[in-house]
Amino acid sequence: MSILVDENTRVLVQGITGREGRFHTEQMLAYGTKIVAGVTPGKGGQQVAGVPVFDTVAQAVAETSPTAAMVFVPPRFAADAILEAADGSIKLVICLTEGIPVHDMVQVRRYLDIHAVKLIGPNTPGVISPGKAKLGLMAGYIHQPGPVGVMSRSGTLNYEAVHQLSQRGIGQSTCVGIGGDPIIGLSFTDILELFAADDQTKAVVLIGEIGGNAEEEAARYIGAGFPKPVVAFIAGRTAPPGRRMGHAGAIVTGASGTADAKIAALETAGVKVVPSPADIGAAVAAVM
Amino acid sequence: MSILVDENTRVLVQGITGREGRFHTEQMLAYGTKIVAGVTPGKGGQQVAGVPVFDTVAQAVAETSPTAAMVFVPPRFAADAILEAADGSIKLVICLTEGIPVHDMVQVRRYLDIHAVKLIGPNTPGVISPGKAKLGLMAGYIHQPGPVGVMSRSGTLNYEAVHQLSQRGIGQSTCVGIGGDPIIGLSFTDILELFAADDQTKAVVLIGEIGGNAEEEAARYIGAGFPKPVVAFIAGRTAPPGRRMGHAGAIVTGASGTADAKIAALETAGVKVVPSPADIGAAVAAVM
Amino acid sequence: MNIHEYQAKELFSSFGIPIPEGRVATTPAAAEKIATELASPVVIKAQIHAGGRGKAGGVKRAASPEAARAAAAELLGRTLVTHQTGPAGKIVHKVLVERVAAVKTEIYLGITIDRTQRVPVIMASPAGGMEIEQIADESPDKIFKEWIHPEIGLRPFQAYRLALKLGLDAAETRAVAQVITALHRVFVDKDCLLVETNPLIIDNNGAALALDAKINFDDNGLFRHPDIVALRDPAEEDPLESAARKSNLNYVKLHGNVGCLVNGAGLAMATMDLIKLAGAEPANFLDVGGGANEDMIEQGFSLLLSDPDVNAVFINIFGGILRCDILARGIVAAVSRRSVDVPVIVRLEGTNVEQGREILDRSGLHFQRANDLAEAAALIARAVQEVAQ
Amino acid sequence: MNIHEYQAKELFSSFGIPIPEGRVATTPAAAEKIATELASPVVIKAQIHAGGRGKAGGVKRAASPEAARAAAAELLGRTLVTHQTGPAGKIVHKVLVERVAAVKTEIYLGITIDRTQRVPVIMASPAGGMEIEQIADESPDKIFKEWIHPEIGLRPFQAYRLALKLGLDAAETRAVAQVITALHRVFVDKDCLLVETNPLIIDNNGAALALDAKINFDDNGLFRHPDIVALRDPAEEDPLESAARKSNLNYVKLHGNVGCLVNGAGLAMATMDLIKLAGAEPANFLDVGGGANEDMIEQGFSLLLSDPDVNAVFINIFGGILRCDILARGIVAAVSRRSVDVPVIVRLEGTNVEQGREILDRSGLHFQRANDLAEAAALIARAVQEVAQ
Repeated sequence: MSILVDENTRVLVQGITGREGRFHTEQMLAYGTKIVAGVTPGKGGQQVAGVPVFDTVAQAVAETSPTAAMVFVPPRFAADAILEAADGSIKLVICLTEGIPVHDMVQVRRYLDIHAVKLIGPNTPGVISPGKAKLGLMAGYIHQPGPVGVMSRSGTLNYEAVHQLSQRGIGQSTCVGIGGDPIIGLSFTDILELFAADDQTKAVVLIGEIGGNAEEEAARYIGAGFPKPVVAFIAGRTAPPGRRMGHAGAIVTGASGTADAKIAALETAGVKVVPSPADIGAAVAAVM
Repeated sequence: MSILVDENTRVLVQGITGREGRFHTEQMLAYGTKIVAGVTPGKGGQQVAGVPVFDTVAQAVAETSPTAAMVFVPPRFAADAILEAADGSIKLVICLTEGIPVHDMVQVRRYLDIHAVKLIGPNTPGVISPGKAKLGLMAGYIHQPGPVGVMSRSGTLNYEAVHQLSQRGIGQSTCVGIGGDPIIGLSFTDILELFAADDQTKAVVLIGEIGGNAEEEAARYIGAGFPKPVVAFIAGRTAPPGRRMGHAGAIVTGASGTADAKIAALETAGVKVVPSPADIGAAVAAVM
Repeated sequence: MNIHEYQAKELFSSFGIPIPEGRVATTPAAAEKIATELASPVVIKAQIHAGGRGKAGGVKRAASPEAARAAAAELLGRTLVTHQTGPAGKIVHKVLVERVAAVKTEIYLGITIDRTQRVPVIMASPAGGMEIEQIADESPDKIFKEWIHPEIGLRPFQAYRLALKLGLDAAETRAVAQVITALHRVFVDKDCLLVETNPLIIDNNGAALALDAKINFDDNGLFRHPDIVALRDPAEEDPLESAARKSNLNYVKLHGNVGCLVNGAGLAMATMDLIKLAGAEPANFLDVGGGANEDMIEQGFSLLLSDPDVNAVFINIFGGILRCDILARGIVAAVSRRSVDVPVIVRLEGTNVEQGREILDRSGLHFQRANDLAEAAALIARAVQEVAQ
Repeated sequence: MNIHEYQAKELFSSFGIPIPEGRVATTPAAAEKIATELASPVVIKAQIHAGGRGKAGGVKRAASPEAARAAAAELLGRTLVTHQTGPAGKIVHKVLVERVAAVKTEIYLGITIDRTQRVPVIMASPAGGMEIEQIADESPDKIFKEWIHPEIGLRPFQAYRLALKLGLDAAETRAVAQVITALHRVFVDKDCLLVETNPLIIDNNGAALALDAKINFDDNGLFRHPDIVALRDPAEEDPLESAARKSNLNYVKLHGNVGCLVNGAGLAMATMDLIKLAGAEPANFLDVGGGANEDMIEQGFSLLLSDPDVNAVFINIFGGILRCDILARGIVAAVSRRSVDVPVIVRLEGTNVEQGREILDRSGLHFQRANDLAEAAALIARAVQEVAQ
């Protein structure tokens, strides 16, 4: 198995004619991802790497029946693109765009909840089920199919963890970047639920960072009986408090968002937390 | 049985200290309705006819656990009152207020749908299950317990129908005014579903009027196999087209909203439609 | 509440919707001056609260300022009868003088509340210039719709998706999408029941322009919009209906001779049906509403009596919110001020009915009491026959 | 983005929130003039982008215009160190001179996004004048909250319900509910991450008055608000950080000596952690982001080299959106413009890594290649030791 995406996922790329949309469409096609349509308003009728482009999601849905949408459009139009995908009854949306206003996301997230649409991101590298489908920006070659589920708030740290696993010959079931913004779609806890039910996944890597309380929530969920071993790393232990470190997510506010609080919560839940980002691979090898 | 309200319904009256709220609270108490609390901002701590008054719905809910709310507040505050009741997890709201802006009701209705709250009205005389509970403005004495469910868009026509039934010794299970506004809560169809499942109800009276298409929808539902006899009257056969006749609901627009279209649809569905409002009682007696 | 086309256009313009250059005139000289300033052929449009003005001769073209003056002279003061005015028509007090636009494409755009979906619906059609009912009849496949999700409002993708269906080029599509977004803001911000531009045109330069504008406001929302209330034109209203509105009564003048005073719109309509079935014609629709007080009842009853067409009155009250004692006091107050020389039939039932009957009985008013609707119908039939004799 | 208290107050005022009478001054003479005009005891408040000014001596009372002049003279040009400024402190360039209010009650009001509930949350406390963290620590039962339903926004009943918990009288409760509603409008209309007034006071007349105002805007929403962007005060920003922001780089100056250039905030933080574990201190946080182009990389690398504290550089890139070839070209461009006399450690992986390595290899730049993080850590430790010798 694997979670969220696989070889049957039919992908719609929103913003396919932009620089990044085009580049990554080619990369994903090369990986074997089934991209069935693209959307860019005003560019209907064109093709990108052989993929037909439509003006609206509604047209793309009518013609190509996609099951997942990827949003590559600029920040000021991204909320609208997510809503258009949801309006088109696409039940999984992966939004890669960074820099969407948080008030837009408040509205979007609520609308998606009401309409039972799953969102990954925004500000995520996407999702990959190695060997089956890549719906994201990650370099495909660093991944191998295998038994470890990987999830993180950070994109590049996710790659780092995967790279260390693959170097040791440990493959991945699905790797999910949940996104670094204050308001995102699926949380660590939501992904853990999916990994719990996935036969292929035998262990999970959680890459957290300071700010918010997604890691604390995940720790509570794991502590309540998550059936598989979990290895974690929390970035930002040495970040000075009160400074904004890139992700809106990484503002340390109050005790609950600190690296120490997160590490303590995870360790209490039985998670193996490694102190250095260089140690993730070794720690997973030890629990397999 | 009966539908929506009965002797166990615990009622919260919003706007209880106003002239109408106070008068009808006394009337409903006299009828035997279980009114457990009232709300008027700024009047918390007072009593109305022995009923404790709170400043907020939240306080009233915490202290008295109401199961239904009645909204008597003026039009410009009524939408807020309905939302406050819903926010207080009260799952049945009866809004008697006439004159609420329709854009307010668009928002309210959507919010109630999301949160699974049943609304009767606005601009309704309310609901009565004779002998059990009266949550409305209707004169209690014209009602008798019995086997006929009555529902209408108009308040006074509802009374008229009930009066004719009681004069003939035919009692009512529950009488519901669904409200005369363009956007209301439960529709004829929703009420029919409840009557269909209610043992006490053996026949239904539907009082419609020109405008909208609530009667056409009800006709479709009845035609699809409603298990009990239905008698109907449609007001406004002689209304000139294109004039606004009081209810925002009663604007005749296009063919679908005309009395003739509604009557035809109902008759096709097997409903006995009477031409004169004076004939309702007799027609019901004939089908019982 | 309705407003004039020129007022609706000014409102459109304040929301960023392009409208033709023009101004309103109340005299032929003013119309000539405007045409001179515009230095262009103009169109002169009668400003009355009714559609169908074009077919009724209420819209004229003028190639010169002199022709504009003549056209305005012809329209101002004239009574215009359209399919929406009723046979009495409406007097033209103002004309709108506008620069003639070069029409490339005509589009219909309208927003209203869809009662079935319970949300606003935006309708667009490439068959602009026709009535929407006519389009719906003749080419329903040419009406496109977008429903608004109230929890997020109109979104750009919807405006674009709708505009795209009109078969325009890319720039025109964007222009129309912008107009759709702005129209929706008018609709929501101003508590409208209907916002319409028909036609919205694309001119020779590819620009969108609202050649017509129609807005119907929700009376219930007017308390939020003093600016809109200020646009009310009393000249457009029936004097009796205006008087009724001031008393918060819902009154519509009709063409029969049996006046009726009823509580509740449904019962009022049913009462009209009953009068017709009894062989008479209602003189009016009058719903005194649930919240009526003594004063309002008095006003309402006086209103009926002041209508010279009325030669019988039927008071049909089923007390609920409106208590029968209040009704009775209002009737008595009205009667104490003026003589009543037409037969009055009263049917009273509901809340506080005993007190109400007692008050009427002691009032000295001569009336015929009906115990139910069947009796009332019989009494009306008799009264009408007597009057006819 | 942050703004000054006086700017936030002006914004509050434009949304109908009452603020004390006052103006901003940049000279002692101007402060004296304002105090004279106010004809009242005044409070002089240093305008810097940091909380904790009161405890740091940045807020002074003055009973006379002369005293106002003296207080302003003392504050203007002075470097203020609060718990939020860092040890370097901030120079005071402006003071706000305000009429002293008669405080009856102090209230805390704040709005932010609750990340767990994913909606805005409004917080109120009768323990005004204290930091919200301190209230949360010392009397959590005195913080009351209302969460906003995004599908309907803040509703009057919520503002009233929240205000009611503050233990005020009826008129004061209504006044505070109005301020809550207006604050929420600021929060939503202006794309804020935080809106706070602490304290909001009730004065001797029972009126509400925002004695303090703090707003933090969502940088991502600024494109909608040119009026807010215009309020930016460059004097409040670190010059290196400003330069970085202009290049769309996310740069934070720190106190160590190993400069680092990383893509992705998470990896950047992890890189800092790694540097610390290797026994060194990071000189900065620098996330070049996913959308970086050659220019941005060149700017970022130049920025590091221009920091005199930096005596080693670690470039840690895992290419995803940012392709390794683009990174390499940016580095090469920067190096071609200036000499590099500190050790540079490069760890490159991910999209187009082969091209990236090739470009760097042919660049003539002397650098040490790390094949993974463990190797990188070892190289950093060695570099730091060599520099220390």
